[in-house]
Amino acid sequence: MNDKADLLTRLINPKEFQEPLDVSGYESSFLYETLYLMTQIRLAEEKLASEREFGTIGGPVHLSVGQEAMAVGISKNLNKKDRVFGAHRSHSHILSMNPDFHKLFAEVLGKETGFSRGMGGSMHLTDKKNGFYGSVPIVSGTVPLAVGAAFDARRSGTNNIGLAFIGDGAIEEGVVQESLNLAKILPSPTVFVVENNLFASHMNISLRQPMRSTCRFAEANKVENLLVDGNNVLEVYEKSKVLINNSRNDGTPCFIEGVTFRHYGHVDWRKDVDVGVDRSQEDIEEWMKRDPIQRLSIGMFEAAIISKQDYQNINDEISQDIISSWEKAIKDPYPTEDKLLTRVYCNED
Amino acid sequence: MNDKADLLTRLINPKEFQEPLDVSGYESSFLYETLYLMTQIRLAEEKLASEREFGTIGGPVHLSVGQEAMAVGISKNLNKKDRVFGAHRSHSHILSMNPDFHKLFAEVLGKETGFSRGMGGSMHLTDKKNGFYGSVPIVSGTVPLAVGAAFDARRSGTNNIGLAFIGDGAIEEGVVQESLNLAKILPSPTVFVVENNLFASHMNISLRQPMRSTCRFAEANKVENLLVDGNNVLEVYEKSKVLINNSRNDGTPCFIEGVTFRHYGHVDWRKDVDVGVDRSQEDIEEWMKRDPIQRLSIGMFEAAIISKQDYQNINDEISQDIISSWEKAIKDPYPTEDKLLTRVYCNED
Amino acid sequence: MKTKENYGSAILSAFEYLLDNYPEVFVIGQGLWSPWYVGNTMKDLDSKFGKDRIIDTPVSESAVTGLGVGASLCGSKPIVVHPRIDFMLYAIDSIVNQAAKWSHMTGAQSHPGITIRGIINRGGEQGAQHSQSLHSWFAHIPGLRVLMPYSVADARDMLIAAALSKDPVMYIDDRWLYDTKDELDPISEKSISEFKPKIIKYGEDLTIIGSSFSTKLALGASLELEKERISVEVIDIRTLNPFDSKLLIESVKKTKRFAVIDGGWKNSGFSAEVTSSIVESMEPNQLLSKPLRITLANSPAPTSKPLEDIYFPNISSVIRDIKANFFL
Amino acid sequence: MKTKENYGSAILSAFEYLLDNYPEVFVIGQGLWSPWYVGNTMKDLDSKFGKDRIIDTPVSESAVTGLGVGASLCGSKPIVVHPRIDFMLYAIDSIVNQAAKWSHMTGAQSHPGITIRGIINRGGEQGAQHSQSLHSWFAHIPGLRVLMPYSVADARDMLIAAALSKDPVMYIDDRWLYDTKDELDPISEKSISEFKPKIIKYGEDLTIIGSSFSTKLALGASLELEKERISVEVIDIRTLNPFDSKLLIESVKKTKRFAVIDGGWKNSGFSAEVTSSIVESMEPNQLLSKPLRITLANSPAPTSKPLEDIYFPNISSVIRDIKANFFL
Ligand SMILES: Cc1ncc(C[n+]2csc(CCOP(=O)(O)OP(=O)(O)O)c2C)c(N)n1
Ligand SMILES: Cc1ncc(C[n+]2csc(CCOP(=O)(O)OP(=O)(O)O)c2C)c(N)n1
Ligand SMILES: [Mg+2]
Ligand SMILES: [Mg+2]
Repeated sequence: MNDKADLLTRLINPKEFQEPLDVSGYESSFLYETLYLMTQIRLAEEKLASEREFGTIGGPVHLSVGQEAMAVGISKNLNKKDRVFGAHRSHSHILSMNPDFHKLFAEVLGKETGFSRGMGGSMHLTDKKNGFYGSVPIVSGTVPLAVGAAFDARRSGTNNIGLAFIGDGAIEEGVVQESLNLAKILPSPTVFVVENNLFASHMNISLRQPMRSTCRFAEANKVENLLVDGNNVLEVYEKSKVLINNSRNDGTPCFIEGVTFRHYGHVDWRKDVDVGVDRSQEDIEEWMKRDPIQRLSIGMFEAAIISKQDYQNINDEISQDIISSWEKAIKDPYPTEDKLLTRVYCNED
Repeated sequence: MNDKADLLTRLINPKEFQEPLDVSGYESSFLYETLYLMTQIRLAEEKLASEREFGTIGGPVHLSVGQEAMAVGISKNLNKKDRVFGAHRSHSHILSMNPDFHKLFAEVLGKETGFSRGMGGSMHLTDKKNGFYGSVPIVSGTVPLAVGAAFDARRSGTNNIGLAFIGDGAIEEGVVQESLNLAKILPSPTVFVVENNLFASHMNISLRQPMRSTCRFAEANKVENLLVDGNNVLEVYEKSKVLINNSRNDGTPCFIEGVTFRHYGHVDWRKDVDVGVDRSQEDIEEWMKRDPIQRLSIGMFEAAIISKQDYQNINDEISQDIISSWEKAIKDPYPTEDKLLTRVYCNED
Repeated sequence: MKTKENYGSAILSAFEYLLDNYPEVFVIGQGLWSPWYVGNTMKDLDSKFGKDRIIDTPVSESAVTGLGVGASLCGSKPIVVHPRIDFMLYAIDSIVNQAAKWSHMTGAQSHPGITIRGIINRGGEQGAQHSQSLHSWFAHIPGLRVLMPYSVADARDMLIAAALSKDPVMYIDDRWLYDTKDELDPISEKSISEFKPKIIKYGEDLTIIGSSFSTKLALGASLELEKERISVEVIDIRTLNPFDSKLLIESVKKTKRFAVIDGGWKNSGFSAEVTSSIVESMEPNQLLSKPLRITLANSPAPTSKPLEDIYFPNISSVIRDIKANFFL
Repeated sequence: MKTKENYGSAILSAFEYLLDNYPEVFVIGQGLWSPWYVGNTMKDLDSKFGKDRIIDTPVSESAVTGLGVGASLCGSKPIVVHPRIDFMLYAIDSIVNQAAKWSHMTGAQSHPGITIRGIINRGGEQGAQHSQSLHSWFAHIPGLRVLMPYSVADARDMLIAAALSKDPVMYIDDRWLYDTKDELDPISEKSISEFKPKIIKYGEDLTIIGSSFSTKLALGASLELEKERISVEVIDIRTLNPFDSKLLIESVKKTKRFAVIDGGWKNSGFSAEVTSSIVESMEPNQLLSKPLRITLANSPAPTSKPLEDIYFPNISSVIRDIKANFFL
């Protein structure tokens, strides 16, 4: 308990944990893929930010720039038969299971070729065959669904898990607390992943809860849990591996909380420092220094796994992909008008 | 933490804590009043049980026979300006604030002279001027209301508290968890009292939760809490006094859990041993030996504070009251038909 | 070979059929390990099919319902049981925001084939929070299917169809019907879209439309009116959402008068839907009389017996209201 | 002295008036310490009146709403703000099981004078869970008062009346109206029961009935129809529950034709209530034409722009539907 409290104190101080990651002991290919995926997510979201600012995107986008280590560190322990759920801020989650820029962009633009066939936009994403079951903007709405999906996995004799990405705000919804108990008592192999970015829209967690770590709710429900540096992709990966594998093998739930920070404001492209209560420009600048991609890339430079030039090439390659995916998506068709009514029911009538 | 676990182990074993209470150090008048009030509640509920069995009472009655120490031990720390809320099993709660048999009986019979003017019956009781704001059968329904009533008390500059009597089942509702956080963060001087009778209708708590004490939810929300022998009225009184007074003075919430047991089945007069999952005849018999009234009365006999004969006289006196109150209630009028519609709104139209 | 059933045992038969034939089916809800919680409708299912398929739960309606939605996305066919609709108010998000909208939001790539069984359990001086039938609410929500069986056969067959449907279905049964008896044909699976409104009694002078227990009132009243030579057609709605009013319109074009009985409140209730969907589909002069809605009184359910007696419509109040409206 | 206001600033004025004059008033809900959550309708209230009266909260709609109900029983006049009605689905128990029924259950000895402000915030490709206006649900529940201001004056005056009412009130405002402008008289308090349906434009050939943003559509369409010499009477409903249809019936007896526009879904929606309450109050031959309901399409709100454009009624779709129904 006290270890956790000490760790938390350090984690919420952005001046800590700014050093590059120690990559020793990892396969280069693993590191490379991890960096690649994180960079893909980052650049895709930067594209969304600028297109939203420009006005090409009509609906809101909730960006997870700065939080990529959570999605990527976790997803490296998942497979396509797992059942992952997200919320309003889930570009990173769906891309970490399948970095298909075109489908994401098409969806955000409301096109038939998007992840949700244009019916969902940024806040309602689905890619079932790659393990991403769905995200929706009602905060905590998918959490009990993940418990059910996990329960189904167990009932069907698989060792797949259900997983819910939630925020430090979502934990305040009663249904999340019910879900923890339910997952424990059934039991159901549900992985609760809290991306604790210390904010629920404009409100700092200290204004909403008596403590700044949410693991205590897992404790209360006797759910295995751990607190990690959410901007250290290797730590997220390693530590969550143990708990996720336990869940797979035992059919029981677990809870992984990573402390992280978003660079943008709650929604869209603005950094909105001034509208966040207890969110200062200074904090944001410090947090930029704990950037998860920078920490990994510099770690890899220092260990001479890739060169800066290599990394520049990766960035260029991804940027090219992004441009061509965007252009394709822009040209794609919208759902035809009949889809408004034909997708409501499963057409049994 | 470990002390609590040990205490819990003993508390859930009905063979423990059967001994008479040690009454030394208490004023005789206090003991006498306490015993009197507990006996009043007991005999009133026994009357309800038999009238319900007989068929005079048309609606369900949820009896708290065996649990009287909680209501009485707590209410001795309350005043009429406090704001108490209950649930489906709240005869003991309302009587502990105002032992008016006639109003209770009239209400249970649906009469205009009842606590709720015949509009509520056993499960919807109110007696605002004596501090009992209301009980309703939706499990946990009044819990956030108690937080609000407490918040109002604080806002108006009083040192009154809001109090919610809940069960070990109610704690499973998400809104209770939200309420704990809300009461803490505002803060609001809410007293959460859990009568942990180890059952939610037919289901033993061990089938519903990973642990048999609910204090852990208070811990998770950093709410002051304690676990008591819920069948020891003196302990309930003494220990809750400290926490309730803190709440009054600081405007903060607290949480008091007492382990207890109901002698009857979930609803009505049957003991229903066979329909409770994990509820055995043997357990019930052991629990009868931990009866809170017996433990107090024998303690008082042994300390020669009252004699058995005195106690018999008390019983007779109360029984007389009960009979006459019942007869009066039976003769009372029902609400007139217009009341169906005139009590929906506050008649502003 | 016909079998004798009542409404309650017919529901039990449906559960047994589903559990026997579909390993994907599981049932979850409060009281499922108790023999007295849901009448005889789930008796001994737990011992017969195991406590891992018949699952009793903590008092957590919201998460339990959401669990059903999530499991249904993965191939399970969960039936979530709420012993009272009143308790479901904690589960509204999972039903209305998640289940009802899931297919649409995901471009019809994934369907929550969950069945939510909500039981209407009222009367008996239980009062406002133990009485509600919010079928009108669920009828209002696109994406939900809402079935309310009146007949014994429907009680069985609709539950089976609901469980096998890929859409989220609210199956609402009424404890006041559990003793209704009938002889049933052996089970044969029907598609959920077959349960359209149905004429259960032919007549010429007036159409009375009901669903669930209200259909029983309609039928009871019509038999009385018949004695006075008033020929009544009775229609049982069966499916409230998606709602198909064709048959009602045809019937009213014939009888030229109609009344609706509904077990909910009047304002924006299903009785208003029935009324509106008829009047907006025919010229006014095709009606001989203004229509009539018979519903609960405009108040929460009272507990006091004399008030309860006037709160819920009954056969004689129905006859009284019909005679008054149609000057019969 | 008249002051210029728009719908949004009128709401802000109401808050200021209440907070200035009634120490019992406090406001609680998500986003109240953020300048962008609820438009300009609560701007700077927290700095003006203090963070102990303007309270931002954890993401816990259920407990926050219940808190309001409890505080209201004790003399506080809480206004609970939900920036979107969609989020309120977690708070339904406190609204429908507790607040709406409390007076009745307690024999009218205690009244939860809570105001729940639910904002309709839709469009902008936000989709199914960020679009709903479930006013029909709340209209269905006895014990609730449901107000939906269309005019700038009502936006202000209804909020004041709601806060001062001893009954639980749902005050529902629509962000699509925030820019509507008007000149207002100084504030004078009105009783909540004064906000009856109101004729906002006189006419002879057709009555169009709306509430909130739908009234704006009704008015817009009526002005277009006027150009074609079709004289339209427009009625703004204002109070959906308790619902008083007298004025509507009088109007329709005169015009003999009516249409209802409603921002909810059709099935068992408030448009059905309006339709039914009119047709059941007059002989069929008093109407020249069958009535018309104009509502949302029967689907969850889509996100894709072209689908959004056909999902929500607009002035030209209203005119098209009216012409088709009434052969105008
Ligand atoms: C039920 C519900 N309540 C409120 C909101 C408004 N809202 C959208 S995102 C958000 C903050 C969520 O915070 P958190 O869970 O920490 O996620 P983050 O935005 O930090 O990723 C809120 C309150 C909502 N969408 N749904
Ligand atoms: C919301 C809701 N869900 C379910 C029920 C059915 N129910 C009535 S009492 C009860 C058990 C409550 O258990 P607990 O809180 O421990 O109280 P106890 O009966 O032991 O006093 C249940 C589940 C209900 N009344 N309300
Ligand atoms: Mg957050
Ligand atoms: Mg209990």
